[in-house]
Amino acid sequence: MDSFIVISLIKIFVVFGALMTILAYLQWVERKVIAHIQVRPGPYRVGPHGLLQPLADVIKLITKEGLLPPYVNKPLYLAAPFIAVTMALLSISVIPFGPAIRVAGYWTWMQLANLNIGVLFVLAVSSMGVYGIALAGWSSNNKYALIGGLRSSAQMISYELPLGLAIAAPLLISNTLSLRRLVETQDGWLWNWNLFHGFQYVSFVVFLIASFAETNRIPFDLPEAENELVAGYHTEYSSMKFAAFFMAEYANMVTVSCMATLLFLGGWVAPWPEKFGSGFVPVAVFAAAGLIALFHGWNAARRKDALTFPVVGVVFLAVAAVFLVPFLQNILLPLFWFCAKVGSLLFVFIWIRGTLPRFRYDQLMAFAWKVLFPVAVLNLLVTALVIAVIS
Amino acid sequence: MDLILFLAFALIAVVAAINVVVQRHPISSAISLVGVMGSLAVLYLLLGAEFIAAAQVIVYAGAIMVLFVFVIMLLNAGGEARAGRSFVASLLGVPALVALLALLAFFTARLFPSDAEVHFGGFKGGTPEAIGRALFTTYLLPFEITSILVLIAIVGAVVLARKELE
Amino acid sequence: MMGHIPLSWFLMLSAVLFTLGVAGFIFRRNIITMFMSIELILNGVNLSFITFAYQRHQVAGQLMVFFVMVVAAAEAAVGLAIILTVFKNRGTLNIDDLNSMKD
Amino acid sequence: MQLWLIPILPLAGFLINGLFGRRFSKAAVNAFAIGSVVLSFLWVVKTLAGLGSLPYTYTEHYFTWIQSGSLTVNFDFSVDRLTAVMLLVVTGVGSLIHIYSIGYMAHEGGYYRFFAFLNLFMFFMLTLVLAANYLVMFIGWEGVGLCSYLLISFYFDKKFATDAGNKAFIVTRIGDFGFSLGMFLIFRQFGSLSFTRVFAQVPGADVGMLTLIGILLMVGACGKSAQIPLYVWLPDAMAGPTPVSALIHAATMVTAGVYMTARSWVIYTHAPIAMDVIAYIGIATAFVAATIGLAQNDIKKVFAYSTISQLGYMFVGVGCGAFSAGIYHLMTHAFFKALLFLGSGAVIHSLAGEQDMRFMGGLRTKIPWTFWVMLCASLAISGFPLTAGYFSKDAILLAASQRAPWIYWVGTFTAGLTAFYVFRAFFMTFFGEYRGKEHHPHESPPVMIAPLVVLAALSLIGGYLFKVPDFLRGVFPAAEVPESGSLMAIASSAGLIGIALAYVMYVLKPGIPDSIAASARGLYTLVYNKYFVDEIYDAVIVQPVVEGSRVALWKGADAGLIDGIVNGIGARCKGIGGLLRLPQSGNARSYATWVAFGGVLVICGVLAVFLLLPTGGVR
Repeated sequence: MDSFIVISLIKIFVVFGALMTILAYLQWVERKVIAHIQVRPGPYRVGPHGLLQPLADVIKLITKEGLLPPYVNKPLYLAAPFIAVTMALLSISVIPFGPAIRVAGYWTWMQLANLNIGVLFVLAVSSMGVYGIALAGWSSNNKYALIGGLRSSAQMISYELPLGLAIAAPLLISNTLSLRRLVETQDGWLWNWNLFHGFQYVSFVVFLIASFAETNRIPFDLPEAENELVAGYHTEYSSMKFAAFFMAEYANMVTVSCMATLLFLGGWVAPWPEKFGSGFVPVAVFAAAGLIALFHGWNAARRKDALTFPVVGVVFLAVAAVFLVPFLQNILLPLFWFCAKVGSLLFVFIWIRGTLPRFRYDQLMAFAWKVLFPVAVLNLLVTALVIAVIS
Repeated sequence: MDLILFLAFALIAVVAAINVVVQRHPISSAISLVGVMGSLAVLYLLLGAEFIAAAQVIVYAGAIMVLFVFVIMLLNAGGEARAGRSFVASLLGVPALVALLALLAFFTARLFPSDAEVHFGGFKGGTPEAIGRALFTTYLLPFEITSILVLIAIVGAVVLARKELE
Repeated sequence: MMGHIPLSWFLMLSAVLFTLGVAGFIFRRNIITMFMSIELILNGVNLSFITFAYQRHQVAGQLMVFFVMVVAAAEAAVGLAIILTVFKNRGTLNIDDLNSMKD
Repeated sequence: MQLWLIPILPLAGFLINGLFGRRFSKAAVNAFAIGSVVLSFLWVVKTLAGLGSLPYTYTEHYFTWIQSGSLTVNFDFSVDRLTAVMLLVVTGVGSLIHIYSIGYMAHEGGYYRFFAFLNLFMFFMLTLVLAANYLVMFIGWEGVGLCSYLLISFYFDKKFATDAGNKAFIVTRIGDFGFSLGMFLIFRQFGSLSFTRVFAQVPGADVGMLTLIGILLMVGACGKSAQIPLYVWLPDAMAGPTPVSALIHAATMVTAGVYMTARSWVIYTHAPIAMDVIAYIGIATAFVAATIGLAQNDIKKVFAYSTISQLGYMFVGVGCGAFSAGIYHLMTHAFFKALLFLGSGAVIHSLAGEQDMRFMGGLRTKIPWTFWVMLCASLAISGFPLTAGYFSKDAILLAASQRAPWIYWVGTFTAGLTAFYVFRAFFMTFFGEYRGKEHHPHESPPVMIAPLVVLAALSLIGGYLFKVPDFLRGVFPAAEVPESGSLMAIASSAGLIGIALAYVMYVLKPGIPDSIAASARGLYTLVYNKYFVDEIYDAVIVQPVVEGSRVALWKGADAGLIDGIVNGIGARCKGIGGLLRLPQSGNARSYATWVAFGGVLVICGVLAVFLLLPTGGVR
């Protein structure tokens, strides 16, 4: 019992620390990717290739003055970012990153808490996330913020339905609500994944679109549409409170990417069994990355690169070497595949942001109710019918 | 452990419920009500109703209350004005409430002696599978009827909230 | 039996929530708050249902709660639509001002 | 054999004329109405020809009409020899009367309505006749009653017509009530209403129950066939158009009671008391109606009472076990009575609506065709040897002599009376001087005369043509009718004496009747006023009911009690409402408080119950 608590505490710290870092660097990645899409370098000043930019941002946000505007509803104004970030981080707790592993003689899962209704938990928590935004918009006593909050609540209620329906279809195929079992049913080959196994392309797409709306990302970022609403619901927020909203948004992105991975892409499962050599993919990837970095360091385009690229290359090679250590492989391989899948989805999020314009509000609603919802219902019906016929 | 959980969340529930009643602004009441529902969800988990707990959060806290908050924000009505209390309400209401609570408490204490106890895991019948099985076999007719009810509610809400056509 | 909770405590809590809901319904003037008080009452009753389901080891009580939720959702949709319409026509949410049925 | 076509054709005629007849020309109405009935007649002929000698009952099942518990009622039609006779009479005479109506109704309003109702009547009558169980028969039974009501009240703008319709409907309703009760008893006793099933079970059944059933059915027959004590509606029914009187109130509908009784012969042969009752009622009706007929001046009333009297004969025949004789007389009576009515209709038609015989006379030369056909009919009804009535009436009287001699003697005397009053009417109409107003009587159009001639022929030779007793020998048990020449001679001579007497009194010495009437003033007044039966009914039944309704039910129960209660409730409600208005503050929260308060009370009540219980709680 005690060891359970200790292990849980350790896991919480590890996951929380990693998540915070990832969230901070996700910001950097996003800026970089969009910058490259727009053919510009992006953050470049702080650290090599702006690698220390997140750190600088964090310091800036912490040290900034926390401005409390007059005429706000103080308790709610203060509670709103807290609610938002709490709900965003809460759902991470049930997401499994990998299978059970043995660390220092203890078997444990790479998951903070296992619920046999994990999917429902994630849905529940994400549905609570809207309060943070709505309350922020309302308590700011600012009409832009209020409109942002209204939009957000309407949008999230509307898109929760197709989201839930899209989730239901893979759940039907896997016949469980436990996130662990969900992954276990997709073990083996690529075509065992729910996406391919159950022909869930439609619900995957619906899920992705709805999760864009749920996370208020472009093209559904109506609640914070800069050119209409200044900054939407967080117009009146500054410093850490503003950072909290930011963090919540990125945490939500991570959550939905994790969910998509677990539901459709087989979670931490490799695309093909290890005996066919999937275990060497990370080594190859990191080694190749390291070699490329070394090559670029050799033919440095800029003066600084001659120093930084070889360092990065050596780090990559070291990571590749780590993946060769047999007893670490059990831990790292699932993690690698999980991160790879989640990372790809996050890249899609950023990619879309750099590509698509924003919807108009009525289009957004019409799209949810007249396109996405019927499609999701139809997909669920067909899936259920097929399952009923087959079994 | 169970006792601590119960006491903590019962306390939250009671305090939040009192807050629902005494808060002057509806949105504060609404947030407090969400608090009540959240803590009740935890208690439901304690009682082995895991699906209902999730549904409580998703449906009640996540959908119904969001709707309330949405409407409150949309109308942006201010706090309640302090007006003279209804004569009947204060004359009958307070004693009636006190009597109601006392009676309910008495009832409960009398009908359920303290030897009946609750501990987490004492009842495992509330899984989604069990609920679904009951819902689609024994309770299929009520289920279908509620679906019709919901359809009617959708139509009704649309008709009521629709803009008058010129 | 350390850590076990008397069943009646749940029912007491349910009674308290119910009574608070009734109190809110009686003493508040804002229709929306009154409406939320009804939800509070329903939640109090739901807790009783779940408790009885635990006591009887029957899933029926939980199903009742499920149905209550569905009905509450329908009720909220229609009720809020009515409130919107009332506000649109009367410009007030104060129940004491909505007394045109009196005369 | 598509029996259903027989009633459906008139129904189609009814629907077409009833729905669209208003826009049709008279020719179109004629085409549909008469065409449907004639087609129906032809279909009957074809069907019967196809069925041959009908050694057994031919049944057609259409659908299960009622299925409720042990009660199963099929919608079945069946044909046996009895039905065949009835079908031919109904459709044959019906067709002739339809044709006659073209001429008679030519100048009347509501032309299409008349024919629609007539067709509807044909539909119901044929349903009645074809029915294979009591309930389907009851449809027809009630339907013809309805049509009778509709057609008696045809001149609905005349009060006496609507009154007569109401009277007919209400009085026959009493009989129908008896029929219904009989039907219920049949179902209770035999578990079925189908003729074949019921009759198969009759031989073993309780005689008392059978007697009760028989008498109840007879009550129905009395209502429909205008027997004592329910005969009073028939004379008034003459308020309808004359073809209606001929078709419904002489030839077909009123014989439904006789038909139903004959149809139920199995029950009656096992219930001799019921049969006796029928015979007694029949002979009493025959005699009473004949005496009333002696003093009537309205030509249609004379024939109406004559009809009642002849129906009494049929009842005597049925009641004496001579079912085939009863049906035989039913058929011949249909011929000559329809002819009498139609002939009187022709007379009335030629006199522009005059019905009182005191204003007729000497029409022999003016409307010769009518004169001759009426002569045939009068001879037939008087039982003049070798006419149709001679055979059938003698068959009944012979059967009666077998049963009880006094019935024979009363019947024979009545036959004499019949001959007398019929020829009284005949002589008053056609002989002597014309006593009417300035008017030129004219012969009826050929379309009216032609059916009369057919019927006259049938009245004369129908007895030979259709030897009904022989035809029905297989259907009914053979009645042992002795070939007694002396009895037949007595019966025939009674008729001849009656004719002679009438000739003496109304042609040779027209003063005699008045002097007789003067010398026997009391008796004459009694007979002239139909024994004051209507007045007695009025005083004994109608007035008490009306007055009782007025005083006890209306003034007392309705106005006093019920209105008092209602008004009192209203007043109390108002008072209590005034009190209840006080808490109705229009304040939703106070309502909520009341609800909460009520909830507390309910819990208190439940708590009290629990505290009183010894166990003190739910386990």
